[in-house]
Amino acid sequence: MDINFHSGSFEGSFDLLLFLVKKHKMNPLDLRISEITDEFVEYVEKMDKVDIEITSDFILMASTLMEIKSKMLLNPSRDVIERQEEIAKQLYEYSLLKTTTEKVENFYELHMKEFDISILPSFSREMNDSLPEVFMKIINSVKQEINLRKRVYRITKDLYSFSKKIEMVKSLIIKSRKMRICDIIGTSDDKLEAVVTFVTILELLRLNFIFIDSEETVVINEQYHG
Amino acid sequence: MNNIMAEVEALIMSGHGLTIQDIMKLSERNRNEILETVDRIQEEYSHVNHGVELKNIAGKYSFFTKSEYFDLVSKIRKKSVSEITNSQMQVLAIVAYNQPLTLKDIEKFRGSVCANQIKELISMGLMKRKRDKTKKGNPYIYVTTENFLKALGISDLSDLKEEFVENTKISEDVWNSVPPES
Amino acid sequence: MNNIMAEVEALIMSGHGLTIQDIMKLSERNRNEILETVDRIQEEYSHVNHGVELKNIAGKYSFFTKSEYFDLVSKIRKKSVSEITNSQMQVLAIVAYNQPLTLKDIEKFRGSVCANQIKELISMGLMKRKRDKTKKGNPYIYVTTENFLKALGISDLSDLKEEFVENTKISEDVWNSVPPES
Repeated sequence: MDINFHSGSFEGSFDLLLFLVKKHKMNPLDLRISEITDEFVEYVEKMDKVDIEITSDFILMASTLMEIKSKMLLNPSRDVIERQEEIAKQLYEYSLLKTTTEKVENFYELHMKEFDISILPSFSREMNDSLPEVFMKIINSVKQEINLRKRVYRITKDLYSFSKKIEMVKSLIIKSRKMRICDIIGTSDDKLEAVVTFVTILELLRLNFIFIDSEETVVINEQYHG
Repeated sequence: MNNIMAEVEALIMSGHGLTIQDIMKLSERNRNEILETVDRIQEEYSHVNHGVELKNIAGKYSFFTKSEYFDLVSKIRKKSVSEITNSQMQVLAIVAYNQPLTLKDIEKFRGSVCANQIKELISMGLMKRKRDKTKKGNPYIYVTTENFLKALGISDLSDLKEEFVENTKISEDVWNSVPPES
Repeated sequence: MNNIMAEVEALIMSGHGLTIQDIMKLSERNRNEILETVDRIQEEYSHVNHGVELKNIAGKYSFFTKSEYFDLVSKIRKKSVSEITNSQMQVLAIVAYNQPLTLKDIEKFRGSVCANQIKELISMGLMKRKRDKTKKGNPYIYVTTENFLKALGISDLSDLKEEFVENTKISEDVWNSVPPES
């Protein structure tokens, strides 16, 4: 692997140092300065000397490395070893920061591309007494009725009074105590009246005058009527 | 190279009801490819190891949890349709069968105020408010949403709805005969 | 008899992030059964035929569309993007790795001031400031939030550390020799 000599390839001296350590398959904490100093210096010599602030950081590190290398070769004193260890520790921390930052960035960018999923439930056919099921039953009854009436289609100008209809349906139910929804709607003469009858059933349901049992039958609410 | 099954699955799972045309356009695939893929996905999810299934409701494809897991799933769904109150259900029924309706129409029909019920139904995504561009002043009108159909799991309400809306417009006189207070 | 894989799938798909405990309670199954099932589901959805996958984010399980379908899915779904700058990322990494840290600690690590970055990260909900009750004077300390895990889509902070150990092959000994304070 060749070093890319363009400026900006490395963010700072530790970046280059880390690159060389990895290239030589060293652990940052086991840094052996003598093995990488030459390459480091070679890089700094070929660097663009445009940004003084950045290049001075590299030059300072290069001179530190050269000094430690020469002392290591001549006389590896306790002091020099400690200086190498200090740089190793800093390099290790730098590598930790760099890798963790990369991880944070990668996870963030990946997760930005993921959308959460949420799925609606389907209703069970066996559901009893709950309102949607009641609603479904009414819908089905009305649908049956409509289909029935499709065949004998006629138009009427008659008006159906809602209040009259309520009284009519009420008395029907009081008389029989229990009726199939389609039978109630079946008392209507045309579609328009069927709608009014349907809404009447809704209204009586709302008033708790009646309830719907599991057989799609309208049952008078005995509690309500004493 | 993307996998067509995965593509269609990702689209349907993240969309809220897509037609075959929608999926064709989005994935830039032809009709046969999409139809075949939808079939394959439907078949796969029909397996007992899956708790969700791909359904076609009113021409739109969506995933739903299977009905046998309704009881289980409804434990986590706080605001599910099963928790709609009686009065909300009534408003919903009135709107479903007579839409579009103005607030005044709904209240006249019901015989009592229902602004609160409407607000909650809208927040649950079962109803929505639009402007009636055909009337002067563009008044607000209320209609049920696709979610409403989805929530009830019915695919064929549209036929019924047309019957009512087109053929049985309730005359003003009938409206007026609704008792103001029940 | 319900199928445990289907049950857990239905629950997670319809929930908005469920913990193992949530799933245990809802399905009335024991921990091992749920853990094993979640693993099996994760494995199944990792298959290329699937466009969604099961993820553990901050301890909560949810399904997400796979990132490779981002371009496709983003045609129908919008994601609000909050740009995080390089320097903010660095501060986040420092705090995530070594928390809790004081402002001084963070600046020492980074080698430069970062009060602004911290302020912005707190306002983004990715970090928070608390009092260290164990130290005298109760100094302020900084930690990452659950939102940070959610933003990264990871289950916990160990995801950041384990990956690092694996990639750079630093031995356990070296790892343990890392000084706790810089």
